[in-house]
Amino acid sequence: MNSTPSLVENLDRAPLGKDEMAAMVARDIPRGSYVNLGIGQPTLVADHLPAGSGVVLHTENGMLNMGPAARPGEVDPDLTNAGKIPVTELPGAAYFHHADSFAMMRGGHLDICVLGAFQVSAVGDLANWHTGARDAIPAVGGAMDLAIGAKKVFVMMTLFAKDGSPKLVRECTYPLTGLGCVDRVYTDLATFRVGPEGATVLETFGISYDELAARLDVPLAPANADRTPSPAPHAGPTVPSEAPSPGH
Amino acid sequence: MNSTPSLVENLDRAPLGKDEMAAMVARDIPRGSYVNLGIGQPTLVADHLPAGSGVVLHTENGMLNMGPAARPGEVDPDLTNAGKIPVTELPGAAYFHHADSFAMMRGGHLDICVLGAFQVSAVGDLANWHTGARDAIPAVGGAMDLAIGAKKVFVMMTLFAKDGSPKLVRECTYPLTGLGCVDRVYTDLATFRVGPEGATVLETFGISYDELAARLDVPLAPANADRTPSPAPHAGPTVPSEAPSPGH
Amino acid sequence: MTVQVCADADEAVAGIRDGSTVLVGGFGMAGMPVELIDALIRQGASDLTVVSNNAGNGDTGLAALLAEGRVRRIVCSFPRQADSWIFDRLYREQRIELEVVPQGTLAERMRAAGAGIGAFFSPTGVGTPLAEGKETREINGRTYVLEYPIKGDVALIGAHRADRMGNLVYRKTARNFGPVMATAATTVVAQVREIVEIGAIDPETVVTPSIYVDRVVQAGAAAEGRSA
Amino acid sequence: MTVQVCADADEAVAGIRDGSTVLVGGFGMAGMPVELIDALIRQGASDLTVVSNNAGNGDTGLAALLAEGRVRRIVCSFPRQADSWIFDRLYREQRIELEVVPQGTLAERMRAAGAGIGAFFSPTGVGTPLAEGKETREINGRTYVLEYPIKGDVALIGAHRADRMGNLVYRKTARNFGPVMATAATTVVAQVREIVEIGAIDPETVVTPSIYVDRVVQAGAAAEGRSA
Repeated sequence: MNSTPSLVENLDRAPLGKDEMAAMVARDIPRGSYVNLGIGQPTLVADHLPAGSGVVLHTENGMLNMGPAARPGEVDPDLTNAGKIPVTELPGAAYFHHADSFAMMRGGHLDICVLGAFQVSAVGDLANWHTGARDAIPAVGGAMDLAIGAKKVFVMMTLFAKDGSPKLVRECTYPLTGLGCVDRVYTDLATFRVGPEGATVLETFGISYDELAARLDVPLAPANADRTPSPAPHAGPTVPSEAPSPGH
Repeated sequence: MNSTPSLVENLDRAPLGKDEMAAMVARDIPRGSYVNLGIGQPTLVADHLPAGSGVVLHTENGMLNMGPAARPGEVDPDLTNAGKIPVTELPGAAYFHHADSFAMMRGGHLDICVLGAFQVSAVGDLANWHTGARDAIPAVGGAMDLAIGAKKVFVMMTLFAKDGSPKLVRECTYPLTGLGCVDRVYTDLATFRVGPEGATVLETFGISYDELAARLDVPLAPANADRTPSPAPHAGPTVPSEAPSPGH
Repeated sequence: MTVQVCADADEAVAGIRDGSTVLVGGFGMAGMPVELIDALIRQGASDLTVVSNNAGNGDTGLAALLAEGRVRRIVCSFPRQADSWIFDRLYREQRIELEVVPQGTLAERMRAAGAGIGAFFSPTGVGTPLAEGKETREINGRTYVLEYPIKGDVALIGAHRADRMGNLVYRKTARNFGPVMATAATTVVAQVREIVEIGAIDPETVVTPSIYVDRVVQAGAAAEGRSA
Repeated sequence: MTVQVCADADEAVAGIRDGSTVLVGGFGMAGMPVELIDALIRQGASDLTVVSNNAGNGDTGLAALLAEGRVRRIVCSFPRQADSWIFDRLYREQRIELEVVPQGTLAERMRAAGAGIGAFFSPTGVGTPLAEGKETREINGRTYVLEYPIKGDVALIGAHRADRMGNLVYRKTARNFGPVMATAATTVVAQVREIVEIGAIDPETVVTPSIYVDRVVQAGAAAEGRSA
């Protein structure tokens, strides 16, 4: 933990937009990493990897060294990403079948995967496949395999849902994707380290640490502080009225 | 069972030599079969497959449609069979790695494999990897995988060991390779069907059925007879003195 | 046994029985054996269990098979898509059974069927609703869930090229489930773009060896056949 | 992470620790990474567990490593060969431990390690001495034995060609254990005949994708290096 820089509070900055969050994730991907970017927002991370980063992108449907989305005229129906969007191939690519592709994930060979989420708990549980709504049609895709497979799992999400409920939670109320699998959470308002020791705030954007702690019903600690996460009471959440608990 | 022809006793023929046994096995391999020939004598079967049989040979070290042994000048150290002997490649061949090669075996995709044996029991147990001698170094190779994997397992062996002991036995005394896995046994003196119903004699060479039954301590039946295998007494073997029970 | 090179897709799907489990290749449209599915619709087998990554898109292919009421049960990882309205409707009307399987577990369960593995312990899905009721075990400090093989009576897959022995190569990410499904079904039928002579495919590049393939048909053969 | 293109075999095997489990590719001499083994002999690591199909042939390569007394334990399918005299002597003198594993189980246990499978039920070896003491289970009327992964600290493999990213292709039956071992070890070192530029290997034909490969060295590089 001591190698992590201390908490940075960027009080003068506005909350991050999607692209700024993606840039934040990209900054933390070491050169030469093998990375899977989940469908949706995580795909934006690719645009922020510096030229010559040597980062190799994996797509679950059987490819390493995937290139950017295909431009009009480049579209090949045999070459898509996990979101079924036409993509391109970079020199040094490799194709393989689904069992090999998921063996690569499950076997812990990917350095990092970046996923979206409905909820992440302080210990790193992930919920990102099902809202729990009774009439929803369940569809998991490769989310559970990715969640438990990559060496590091980064989540990219807004910190509060549209209804104002926090998405970094004490315990996930949505159906789980994986237990204790998330390492980092990148949000519009702050970045966190999560895991067995609980949630640590690494950086804030347009909000102070104390304000953040007040809006979340999660024991938090600032990065590299000499204190462990503050034991927030389990009953009687301190969540302010504008952030109702997730209902569904 | 009724599709099998009745017992043929070739009293006028000499016991079969290695090549005649191999020809007998080859005769029973349907056109277009995918076949693995074990190292040693079973390799001879390839020489007796008729031209245009369409039989495709598998070698455990990762190849389908293996060709004959390499002639001098054709030797490629990257291309050998399971016995590490340089071989050749036929048009339509395919290479694959060891996990895929044994998945092919274990998954039941090979039609037939032909193996040598120390002992086969009437119910089809196979012992072909270890003599049980205390100072022998155990070495199994792919024998156990082949024994349980192929759709049909043919064994090719002399009926009696050099010391005169029968190799078709009531119960194997050597360490087993597989349980109930052998379907047919081709020997110099007779061919047998073995399995849950016991041993059935299909054809004899230079010996009568009755003489054969007298020399083996195994309940036998002639092919397509209206009787089940004769219940030979389990204790007090009827083996004549020239065929001692296997000792080691 | 020797591969059957079929004159058209109807010949390729002949004999599929009511109640069969049919593995259907493809990830979205890439690798989807559209002509074989269309032929299966004409062929008439019903009460099917379909194993495929998705549950049909739009109104054609797998979606059309579902719309005909021929599928009793679907096993897939990702049924819900923007254009999966036919499945959605059948599911909400409780006219189709659904088993959702994580995508990698789906692939590995078919691989297990093809490789003669009786069951395997996977870390995927532990602690989630998809592992409920399944046997779990801790091995070396990690928890795993026991998963069983998925075997098909028939696999319908799309590939790029076949030789006349049945060796297959695929193209780019259209490879996806094809090679795995080809190992996991009793009868494997491949729709390909091109059938070439034996020896025309480099043995180093074969992805699905001929041993796994029972029937091949060139895409477009059916249409040509019917117009003749 | 980015592959390390090594100047010679000594650099390629640097850092292997005493007590390591080393997966060694090859089936007989085909695919055997002879120069890496020679470099490992020079490197000095001892108390090794070696996992390989055979237990050394003649007096060179793996046999020479054994002769140096550097291997505590060997896991293989077929130790006894006409020219395995060094292993034979060590075994009879009880100076080396032996675990005999059926060849397909050996491959599958390494595949399991590489694929994150905690254990699997195999039909191979049931009822034989090699299954004694192992957990068995009947599944769908067939008996299986439970097998656990074999993971290496290091894999030393031989391949035909690498690109500078670490993608590998093999040649003919020299492919054998290489691709499986490459998935099953923490550090994977490949000896190749040729290193080519990125993009020079057709992505459809890659057998071991770059993600699995940590170090590559061109065969002959060591000899050239030492003679310089």
